[in-house]
Order: sequence, then C-alpha cells, then structure tokens
Amino acid sequence: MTVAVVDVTPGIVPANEQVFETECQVISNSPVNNDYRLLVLAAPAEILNCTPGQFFHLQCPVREGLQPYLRRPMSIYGYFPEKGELQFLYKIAGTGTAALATLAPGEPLNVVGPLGQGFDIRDDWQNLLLLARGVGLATLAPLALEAHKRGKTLTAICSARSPEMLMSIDYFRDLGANIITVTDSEETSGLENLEKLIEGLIATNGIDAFYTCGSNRLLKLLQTLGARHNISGQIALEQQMACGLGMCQCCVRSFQSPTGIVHKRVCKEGPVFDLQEAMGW
Amino acid sequence: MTVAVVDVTPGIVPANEQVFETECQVISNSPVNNDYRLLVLAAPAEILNCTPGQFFHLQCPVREGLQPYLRRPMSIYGYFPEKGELQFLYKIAGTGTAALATLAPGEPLNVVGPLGQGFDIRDDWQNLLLLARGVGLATLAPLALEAHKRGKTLTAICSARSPEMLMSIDYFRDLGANIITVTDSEETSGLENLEKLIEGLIATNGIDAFYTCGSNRLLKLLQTLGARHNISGQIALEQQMACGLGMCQCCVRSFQSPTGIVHKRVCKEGPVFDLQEAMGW
Amino acid sequence: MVDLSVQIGDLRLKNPIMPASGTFSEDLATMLDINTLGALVTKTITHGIRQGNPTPRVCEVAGSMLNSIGIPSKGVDYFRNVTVPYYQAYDSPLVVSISGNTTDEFAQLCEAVSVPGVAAIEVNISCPNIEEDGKAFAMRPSSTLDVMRKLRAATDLPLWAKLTPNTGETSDVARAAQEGGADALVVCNTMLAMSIDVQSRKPRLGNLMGGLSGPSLKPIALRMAYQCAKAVDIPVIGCGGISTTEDVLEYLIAGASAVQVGTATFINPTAMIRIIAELEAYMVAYNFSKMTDIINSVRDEEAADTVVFMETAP
Amino acid sequence: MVDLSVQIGDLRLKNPIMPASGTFSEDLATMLDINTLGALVTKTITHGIRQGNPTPRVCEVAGSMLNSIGIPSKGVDYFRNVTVPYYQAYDSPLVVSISGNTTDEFAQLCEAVSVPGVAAIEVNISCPNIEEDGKAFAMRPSSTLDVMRKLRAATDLPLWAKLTPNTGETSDVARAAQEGGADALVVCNTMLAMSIDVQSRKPRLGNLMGGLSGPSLKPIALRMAYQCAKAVDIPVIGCGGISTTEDVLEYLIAGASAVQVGTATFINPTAMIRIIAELEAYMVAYNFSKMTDIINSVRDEEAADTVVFMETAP
Ligand SMILES: Cc1cc2nc3c(=O)[nH]c(=O)nc-3n(C[C@H](O)[C@H](O)[C@H](O)COP(=O)(O)OP(=O)(O)OC[C@H]3O[C@@H](n4cnc5c(N)ncnc54)[C@H](O)[C@@H]3O)c2cc1C
Ligand SMILES: Cc1cc2nc3c(=O)[nH]c(=O)nc-3n(C[C@H](O)[C@H](O)[C@H](O)COP(=O)(O)OP(=O)(O)OC[C@H]3O[C@@H](n4cnc5c(N)ncnc54)[C@H](O)[C@@H]3O)c2cc1C
Ligand SMILES: Cc1cc2nc3c(=O)[nH]c(=O)nc-3n(C[C@H](O)[C@H](O)[C@H](O)COP(=O)(O)O)c2cc1C
Ligand SMILES: Cc1cc2nc3c(=O)[nH]c(=O)nc-3n(C[C@H](O)[C@H](O)[C@H](O)COP(=O)(O)O)c2cc1C
Ligand code: FES
Ligand code: FES
Repeated sequence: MTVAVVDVTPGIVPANEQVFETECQVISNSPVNNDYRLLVLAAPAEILNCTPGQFFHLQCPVREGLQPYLRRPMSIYGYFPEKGELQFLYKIAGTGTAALATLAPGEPLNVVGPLGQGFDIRDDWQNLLLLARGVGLATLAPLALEAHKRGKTLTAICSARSPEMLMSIDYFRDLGANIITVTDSEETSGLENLEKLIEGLIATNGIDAFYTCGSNRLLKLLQTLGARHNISGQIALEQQMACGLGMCQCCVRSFQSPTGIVHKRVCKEGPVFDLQEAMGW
Repeated sequence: MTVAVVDVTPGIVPANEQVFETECQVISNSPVNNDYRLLVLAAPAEILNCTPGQFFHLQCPVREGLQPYLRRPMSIYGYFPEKGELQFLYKIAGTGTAALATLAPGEPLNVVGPLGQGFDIRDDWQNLLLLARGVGLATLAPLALEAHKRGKTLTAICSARSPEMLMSIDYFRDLGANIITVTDSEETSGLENLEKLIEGLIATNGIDAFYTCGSNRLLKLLQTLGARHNISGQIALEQQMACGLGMCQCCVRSFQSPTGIVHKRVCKEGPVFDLQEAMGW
Repeated sequence: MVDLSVQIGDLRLKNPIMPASGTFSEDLATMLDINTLGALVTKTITHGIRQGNPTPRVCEVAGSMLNSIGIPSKGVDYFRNVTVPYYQAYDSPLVVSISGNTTDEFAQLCEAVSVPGVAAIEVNISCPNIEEDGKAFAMRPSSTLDVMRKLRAATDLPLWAKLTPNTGETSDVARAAQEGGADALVVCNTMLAMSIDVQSRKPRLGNLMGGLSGPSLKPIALRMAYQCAKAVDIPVIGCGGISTTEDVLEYLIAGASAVQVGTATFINPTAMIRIIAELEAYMVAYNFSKMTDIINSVRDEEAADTVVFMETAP
Repeated sequence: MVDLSVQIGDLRLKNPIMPASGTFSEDLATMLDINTLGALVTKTITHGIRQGNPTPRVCEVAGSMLNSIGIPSKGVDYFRNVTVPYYQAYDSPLVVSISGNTTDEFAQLCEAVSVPGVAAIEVNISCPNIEEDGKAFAMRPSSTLDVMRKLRAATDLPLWAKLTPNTGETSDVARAAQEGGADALVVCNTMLAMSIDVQSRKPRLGNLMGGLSGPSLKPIALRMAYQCAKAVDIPVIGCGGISTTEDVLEYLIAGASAVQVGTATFINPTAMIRIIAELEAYMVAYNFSKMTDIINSVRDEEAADTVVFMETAP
C-alpha cells in the first residue's frame, strides 16, 4: 500500500481567514448525565462566526494533580452570536477533560478557534440523515440547527448504551427532527438493525446526505449504504493534535484519493471529510 | 582558605527522631501587614512536638501560572499542641510563597517536619536578648514564648523599615518582653545606634545570650559584641534546600571550627547555629 | 528609542524572535501578522516527496510533549513553485530548513533552494545520516565538518546549522560546524525520548521514540546554547522550551543573538507577538537601547573555564 | 499471593524500589522504615575527603530541579568504620556508590569498599574522568570498557554501572559496560543543564551548570532504559523522574528489572513506601503474581529494529 503525502495546497480556502486566541468566561459547567458535561462560555461575537462541525482548541486549566500541557480539541456544540455564547458537550476522558470539569462559573478559559472545515449542506440536499453516538451528538447538534434554519428535513438516529444515556433528544426534537433512538441495552443499536432502519428511510422518504462522526463501525455502514444508493455523506474524525492550526502535521489520517492514499490534516482539511474518502482504522 | 567537609557523624542526635509528612488543613491565611501573611493550620499533636527555631518543609499548592516544584522551608511561628495549631509567618518572595498566599481556609497543605535543630536556652542564662528584623521575627516568636514559660527575662529589639512594618510587637509585649523598636524611617536602625543600645543593655541589666537570625549585618555586630563581653549567642540561618532532611547536602554553609572551616547542613545541623561559628556571606 | 534588531551574519533581523522549524507554517497567518516576526522558518523539507512517520505522532509528557512527525515533505519543486512565491508578500526574511539522507543529496537540495526569495538556509543536520548507521550528522564533529563543507560549497546564502542535543560532544560539534562554514548555529533540536502507555503497554508514539520539546527541554538547550556561544565566534540562535519573555532573556544573556520559539506556539499561538511586545517593554523599563546590551551579558566571571566546558554532571 | 521480589544478577531484592544515589541517607529513617526498601544506595563516595561544589547547589526549573552538589565525601575510612556498621541494623542490601577521578583510583576504592556488609557496588561512571579531559567514563564505549575491566578485577561483589544521559552513544556504552563485567546497569544519572537568573544575570548554580533530575528527565531516561534493555542481557535498573507508580510501571514495561527513586523523595519523603504499596495493589488488581509478568512486556513488536536503535529524533 503506497502512501503519498498531503496533496493540499496552501491555496485552499481556510474556513475562517481569521482565527482567534480568546479568553472566555465560564457561564456554567454542569453534568448532563453520568458521562457528559455541558460547558457554556460567554464569548465575543467575533469568534462565533462558526460553521457546524468546526472545533475549538481549549487550554484546560491547571490544577493540583491535573496539569494538562497541550490544548484539547473540542467540537462546537452550540454557537450563539446573538447572546454571545459558545457551548461544548464533553466527556471526561483523562487529564485535560478532568481539569475542564473543575471550571467554575466566572473562571476564564482560553480558547483558540473557530478551527477546521465544517459540514457542507448543499442546496440541492433536502432530506438529511444524522447518525450519531455518544459525544458525536455534540458535533452534529449545530449541524441540526443549521439544517433546520435552512428548512431541511432532518432525521436523527441517536445511539447510546442505554436509554438514560441518550442526550440532546429534546434538542433535536425541538428542531423538528424525526428522532429514532437505538440502544445497546435494548439491542437495537446493532449494525444489522441500523442497516434495516436506514434502508427503510431511504425507501420511504429518500435521503440526500448522511452525516456522522467518530465510529469506525458506523463509517463502514454508511459507506456501504452510500455507495449502494449513491448518497453523499460527510464524517467528522478525530486525531491527536498539537497545534490545531495546520502547522505541525501530527494530526494526519489516510484518505482514499484518485491518485492513491493521501494524508490529510484533521485540524485543517478536516475534521469533516467526505464519507467515501475516509478510511477505517 | 581551606574548606573541609561536614564533620558531622550519623551518631548526632536528631532534634526529632521521627519526622512526619502530614496533610494539614488551613484554618486561616491572612495578611498581617503589607508584606507579611500569617498561615494557621490545623495539625495533629504528633507533629507539634517542636522546639523554637525548627522549621517545616511546605509543599506549596499548584495554581495556574504558579507551579512550585520543590518544597519551601518555613520557620515555625507558633506551635500549639493543646489546640492543634501550627502557624507560619511569611513574606511573598516568589512562586512558592505566592502560591502559599492563595490557600483558602479548608484547603489541605502537605507539610514535612518538624525539622532541624532549634534554639538552646541554657538553664544558667537568665537575661536573653532577641534581635530581629522582618521575617526573623517569625523564627524568634516561639523562642520568646518558650523563654517566657521558663521564666527568663526577655528583651526584644525589633527592627523594620518603618513603624507600620513592625510586627508581633504585641505578641512579644504579652510575653512580658522589654520591647525596643528601631526603624529605618526614624533612622534608629543603623548599626551604630544598635551597638549603643545593646552596650547600654549589657551595662544596665547584663545579657546572658543573644538570639538573632538572617542578616549578615546583625550577625557581625553581635559577634563583635559577644566576643567583647563574652556573651554566648545563636543565629538561625537560611540556605536553598531540596530535601530538608539532611540527605542531599545542597544546603551547606561554611562555619569556623577548631580544625578550620567546615561545611554544615542548614537543614540538619541547623538552622540554628552558634553565633561565633557562623560566617558572614 | 528601543532597537530590537539583531545581526545574524549578513542578515539583519527586525527582532530576535522567530518560529522554530516544524512548528510554523503559513497557517499561523490566520492568527497574527507574521510580518512582525524576526524571520520565517519553514518546516524541514527534503528533496523528494516523503510521508513522515506513523501516527500517533505526538503525545504529552509532564509539562512538555514528544513528537515523531518525521519529515513529511512535498519536495523541492513545491517549495520553489508554491512556498517561495507565497512568502513574497512578507518582508520578514524567509529561512528554509532542509535535510538530506546523504551528504550529496543534502548538498544538491541546498543548491536547489538557493533561489531569490530565500534569505538563509537552515540545515537540519540533526536528522539521521544513512551513510553513518542512521546517526545524525550533528552527533559527531567529523560528520558535521564533512557535511557542512559540502553544503557551504553548494550555496552562497547564509547557512545556519541546527544542532542536536543528543550528542555528547556539543562544543566540538559547534566548532566543526563553524569550521565547515556555518554562518550561525541553531541550538537546538529535540531530545530523543519515549513514553509508554501503561494500560496498553504500547509506546505512545507510532514511531516508538520521538523528540522532547517544550519547557522540560529548556535547561538542557540553554546549557548547550551557552556552551556553543563560548565555543564559536558565529552567532548562536537559541531554541528549546521558550515560552516566556524571561526564557528569551535567559538565552540572550547566555550568549544567543536570537531565539526560536517552537512548542509554545502550540499552547499559545500568539506567544511570539506577546513576547516581542514584552521584550520591548522590558528594554524600556531597564533602559536598554539595543539588543547587544543584553546579549552575552551573563555574569559567569567567577567560574573556571574547565567548568564551562564540562560535559557531564556529577 | 503477590511476589514483588526481583532478581538483579545474584542479588534478590524484596521489591524493585530503591533510592537513587545522592538522594538518600540514613536521615530518611526519621520518616519511614527504610527496611521496607528493595535496597539502600548510598551517596557516591570517593577515596579521599572532598568538599563538593560551591553554593547555591540546587535550583528549581519548570517542574523539575538542577543540582550541582558535586561529591562531598567523608572518604573510604568513614564509610568502612561508620556507614557500613550503621546499616548492619537493616536487612535490605546495602549498595555503595563510588567514583574516582582516574581508573586506578576508582579500582582501588572499589577494592577498599568490598567489605562484609556491602551487597553490591554501584560505580558512578557518569563522573568526570580527569585522564580524558574531564569527560565522564560513560561518555564513550572505550573509556567505559576500560574502567569496567579494572573495576571488575578489583572486586567479587556485584558491580552496577551507572550510565549518563549526556552521551550520544547509549547502546554502545551499555554494551561496553556489559562486556567490561557489569552485573547490572543503572540508567541513568542527571542530564547536564543550566539556568540563569534574569535579574542578576548570574547562573543559578554556583557551579554554572548542573544535573537535571525529576519529571522533566523521565522521557529521556525511559528512552535510555529501553535502549539499554534491548542492547544488553544483564538487568537494567531504571532511574530518572520517577514519582508515581505509573512511572515505575513504565520503566518495568520498557524492560527495567528494578528502579531507583531520586528527586521525588525530596518532594514526598514517603513516596517510595507509597509506591511499594500501590505496586502491590496494582498486581492484585490486574492478577499478576510476579514482577516478571510486567518486566519487559512492552508491545513494540510493530516497530522496526532500526527505529529501536535510533540515536536522534528528526
Ligand atoms: C476535532 C475533535 C473534536 C472533538 N470533539 C469532542 C467533543 O465535542 N466532546 C468530547 O468529549 N470530546 C471531543 N473530542 C475528543 C477530545 O479531544 C478528547 O477526549 C480529549 O482531548 C481527551 O483529553 P484528556 O486529556 O481528557 O484525555 P487523555 O487521554 O489524558 O489525553 C491525552 C492526549 O491525547 C489526546 N486525545 C485523547 N483522546 C483524543 C481524541 N479522541 N481525539 C484527539 N485527541 C485525543 C489529548 O488531546 C491529549 O493530548 C474531539 C476530538 C477532536 C480531534
Ligand atoms: C530554615 C528556613 C526558615 C525560613 N523561615 C521563613 C519564614 O518563617 N518566613 C518567611 O517568609 N521565609 C522564611 N524562609 C525563607 C523562605 O524559605 C523563602 O522565602 C521561600 O523559600 C521563597 O520561595 P519562593 O518560591 O516564594 O521564592 P523564589 O525566589 O521563587 O524561590 C526559588 C527557590 O529558591 C529558594 N529560596 C528563595 N529564597 C530562599 C531563602 N531565603 N532561603 C532558602 N531558600 C530560598 C526557594 O525555596 C526555591 O527553591 C526560611 C528559609 C529557611 C531556609
Ligand atoms: C511538532 C514538531 C515538529 C518539528 N519539526 C522539525 C523539523 O522539521 N525540523 C527541525 O529542524 N526541527 C523540528 N522540530 C524541532 C523544533 O524546531 C525545535 O528545535 C524544538 O521543538 C525545540 O524547541 P521548542 O521547545 O521551543 O519546541 C520540530 C518540533 C516539533 C515540536
Ligand atoms: C541532589 C542530588 C544528588 C545526586 N548525587 C548523586 C551521586 O552522588 N551519585 C550518583 O550516581 N547520582 C547522583 N544523583 C543522581 C540521582 O542518583 C539520579 O540518577 C537522578 O537524580 C535521576 O533520578 P531522579 O529524577 O529520580 O532524581 C544525584 C541527584 C540529585 C538530585
Ligand atoms: S494539529 Fe498540528 S497540523 Fe493538525
Ligand atoms: S536540604 Fe538536603 S541536606 Fe539540607
């Protein structure tokens, strides 16, 4: 397998010509359920010129016994220029997110962003399918809002370990989305069931685009269905990051391209990529 | 000048056969004046078996932008086994003490001690003279209390930049000490005036022992007066420390000894040394 | 009036602050006016196209990071056709970092990048030399001298030699680089290090080992910069663990004429412009008018020469 | 039942945790029962009486420290007459660290400390060798081989060779130490570093430079321990920046058979006993019965050999 280098020219238009390093103030930071927390920041309007799917790079605070060094990338869960709010939905995974969880209202948080390429909603796409699990919902939430604003028809399949772990269902419902929940505990989240479900949706209303993130399993499923029915799709991916700005080249992943396998930077060409170009891991 | 090595045998009796690493709780931590703060800790009785002049080695907290690594040595300002309290009087000098100043009541502080050799009050010494400036008062305060308990006659010369900066005067007064204050702003703290003052005290009441700490200037003065009138004395010294326990040998200072100049560890053979053996710096 | 400019051989930089190779690209222009920087240093490029190392390429260690990016490179043609024209818009001098697997390949590339628009060439001789069992050129004085001579012959542009902290012969390597024709030394690259994930028992980097950069590297790199400044007459450019203005001053006082900021930009992308502003404020506050008032002002007179050149710590 | 004991050559240690030379003395007995430690390692001693370096001998750097204690020593007679008898009260084996300025002086001392009560001799070959311009013996394979052969001839006790991270030839030096007769390697000593006080412009250490120890050193020392474990067949004792049980596990997984804890004891004097307890708890929790279940269990199979022996980071 030959791996070529990034074939990205500096000529590429960055999603944002200007990125900001800003000290925001914590408005609230509280648990959503056992696993996830919602962080709400007061942020200046200039940094809220975001696209769904973009992320910020957060300088998590330093605490006794928790001393993160690098920034941590975090998808934008919500951005509201009108009220000057920026939101993140996160799960405690290690040092950085544990430190993040200690932030109290009124404390500062230094953020860099908005970063990366967000989701694309083409004008000729009407019926959108969102498929997400866990923290993936954080990434897809602003996409749902944007789709709603643009008058798209939205179906969201939300997957979780158990019904109590399902998040943001009300959020999606308020946006008029057709919600389908699947869970491990109810044994509805398996690939076979999902495939049947989605095939059903395609057959009844038709679907113009898939949106998903994170999971290798879901990627494969949607790639198969997309290829089978010629449906476009996008996926948001993760990778270890240092700079978040495209400079260090540590966050590359491999992608299919007409010329072979290429490396692209998740922070710069991504985190949102074409579904069919993405490769499993 | 030949410098020999520490001539201390492991046979030396440590002031405390047992030293403790203990997590104490902050009771209060507030400014005494513009420069100094008083830290009061709730401490178990076992670590309060102290001698005046000993010190603790404090693990200052880690804060955003203040990340001390080594411990910081701090003289015991007060130890009260009856009420389970341990006190320190300190000045913000850099990272560690700045971090210390952020401690709020209820927070933990890890301390190691009591450490080192304290002051000696010989039974045949009756009239004691304490000469201290600035944070030196912190070191001499418990000595004054102990001397008072033992029925000694105490004179304390307290030196400071200006009258407002004088500290612990009431503390010394309550112990029945004869207080003499000298300040730079009143131009009473000069060596010449001090010498006159002390010569006066020697002439009137007589003095059996000098106690001082820190300053090179005061050391020289008391060495001269001590030699002139054959008065014993002790001085508490400072030096950069790593272990605080006598293991690393980083805290040595040079001392006069019958066999020439020797190195002694401030943390172990000190911090209190014989006045005449101490060398200026 | 405060003058922040510094002289590096024939090149005058408007201030002593520049990015370190591999931690900067045109992408930083989204965050700040890169024209305020003393120079613009590219990621190391190789002659041909290279892919770099397997992922994960980065991991965090106590207060610092490791990387094993390797040298993904789009090759020399891309550099000449795209990168050089891009930087024409800026007047801060463009410094291209290059590397090669063999002396000849290295020299060829050196010649190939000697084009208008390039102000200086930083030669990353801290990279493995396949002619010497993969040992970096800058590990030994002999291989350093050898490659520097060939590189010197290949270009008329200023040559900055970037040294490695992995050698036990810092002063000798520095002198060899000078003898071989370097116009300045960049001191230094990352230190070989490792981290293992205790849960999975796997090395945290796809490449097993990688380079330590950030605050942990500073005392080591500062020591090297100091040793090099004592050992050679050409300017030393300090690099390693700089994140504050105090860090910059430490390097300048130790003898460096300029500095490169690497990892700190990942933590605070605007770090370099903040440092430039603070450096100016510092000079005003302390009544310095020019950088040479600070450079090499270390008060080490009390110490013996033998100590200065010691190569081990007891 | 969990068995924490480890084998270092002919010596069986009750657990793999012991203090690092220079960071331990009988004074620690005021804080904990030193008999719970795997071994007791003395500060390096020299044959004659020495004073050590000028003060300040220690300073703090980001998350770590530098020291330039030097080797203040009360000499070999004091060691034999006072130190050895003192440690008779403990059954943890006594390891004496020694050093010499010349090969012969070193060998003489090695013989002189080979007395009953001493279980092993740690030879600090990271100290300057005055016959080689002050370069430490362990900087080069040749001087390492040379001194180890003489030391080997001078004693029948187990010989542990303590290596320096300041060399660029780690694997070769490790092999030379083994060839010269070492029974184990201690990897590693401090890394030469420097810090300058920006206000006074003076080096923060009286000796100008000193050794970096503590968390910043860990990724470097761990890499060396891993390289050495690959390079030799004798046991490796990891040392550098260990402060948690996870750090210990990282070294053991990388191939170390035991570890030494240094600077961490300054921060938490009771660190070693806490680590021993946590290590036992870890083994119970993960169902390990003996230390060899952990030692050298690194999952590096995917990586090429060339990578393992690389001596530089690009
Ligand atoms: C573009 C992007 C968007 C993301 N959005 C979200 C989100 O909305 N909510 C959320 O909970 N998480 C999100 N993640 C994952 C999140 O960044 C990691 O959970 C977090 O970095 C873990 O840091 P830690 O210190 O808590 O964990 P540790 O395991 O201690 O982290 C160690 C190192 O690994 C890196 N790392 C660990 N996990 C990941 C990961 N999955 N992706 C990238 N780097 C990782 C960390 O950044 C850090 O440098 C996102 C990741 C990316 C790349
Ligand atoms: C036995 C002893 C008793 C002391 N008692 C008191 C006291 O009661 N009240 C008080 O305010 N101060 C006291 N000091 C001084 C106090 O330890 C220092 O002010 C403190 O360590 C400064 O730390 P920092 O991080 O704030 O300053 P920084 O300057 O940032 O410290 C940097 C390093 O230098 C060391 N250092 C700096 N100043 C001193 C010093 N004077 N002595 C030893 N090490 C130093 C620090 O411990 C630290 O390792 C005492 C010192 C000793 C040795
Ligand atoms: C992600 C990353 C990539 C790097 N790539 C290169 C490189 O291509 N060429 C080079 O000479 N140095 C490279 N370096 C080393 C830096 O230029 C610098 O020498 C080193 O990081 C020390 O400086 P710092 O501590 O300020 O980061 C890289 C460093 C990092 C962190
Ligand atoms: C204060 C101090 C004194 C030291 N003295 C010696 C010594 O005499 N001999 C020696 O071989 N190593 C000496 N070392 C090095 C330690 O044994 C150890 O190799 C090093 O500190 C790395 O381990 P650490 O990071 O756990 O401290 C000393 C280290 C320190 C911090
Ligand atoms: S994180 Fe640096 S290029 Fe993506
Ligand atoms: S501080 Fe370690 S011996 Fe005194």
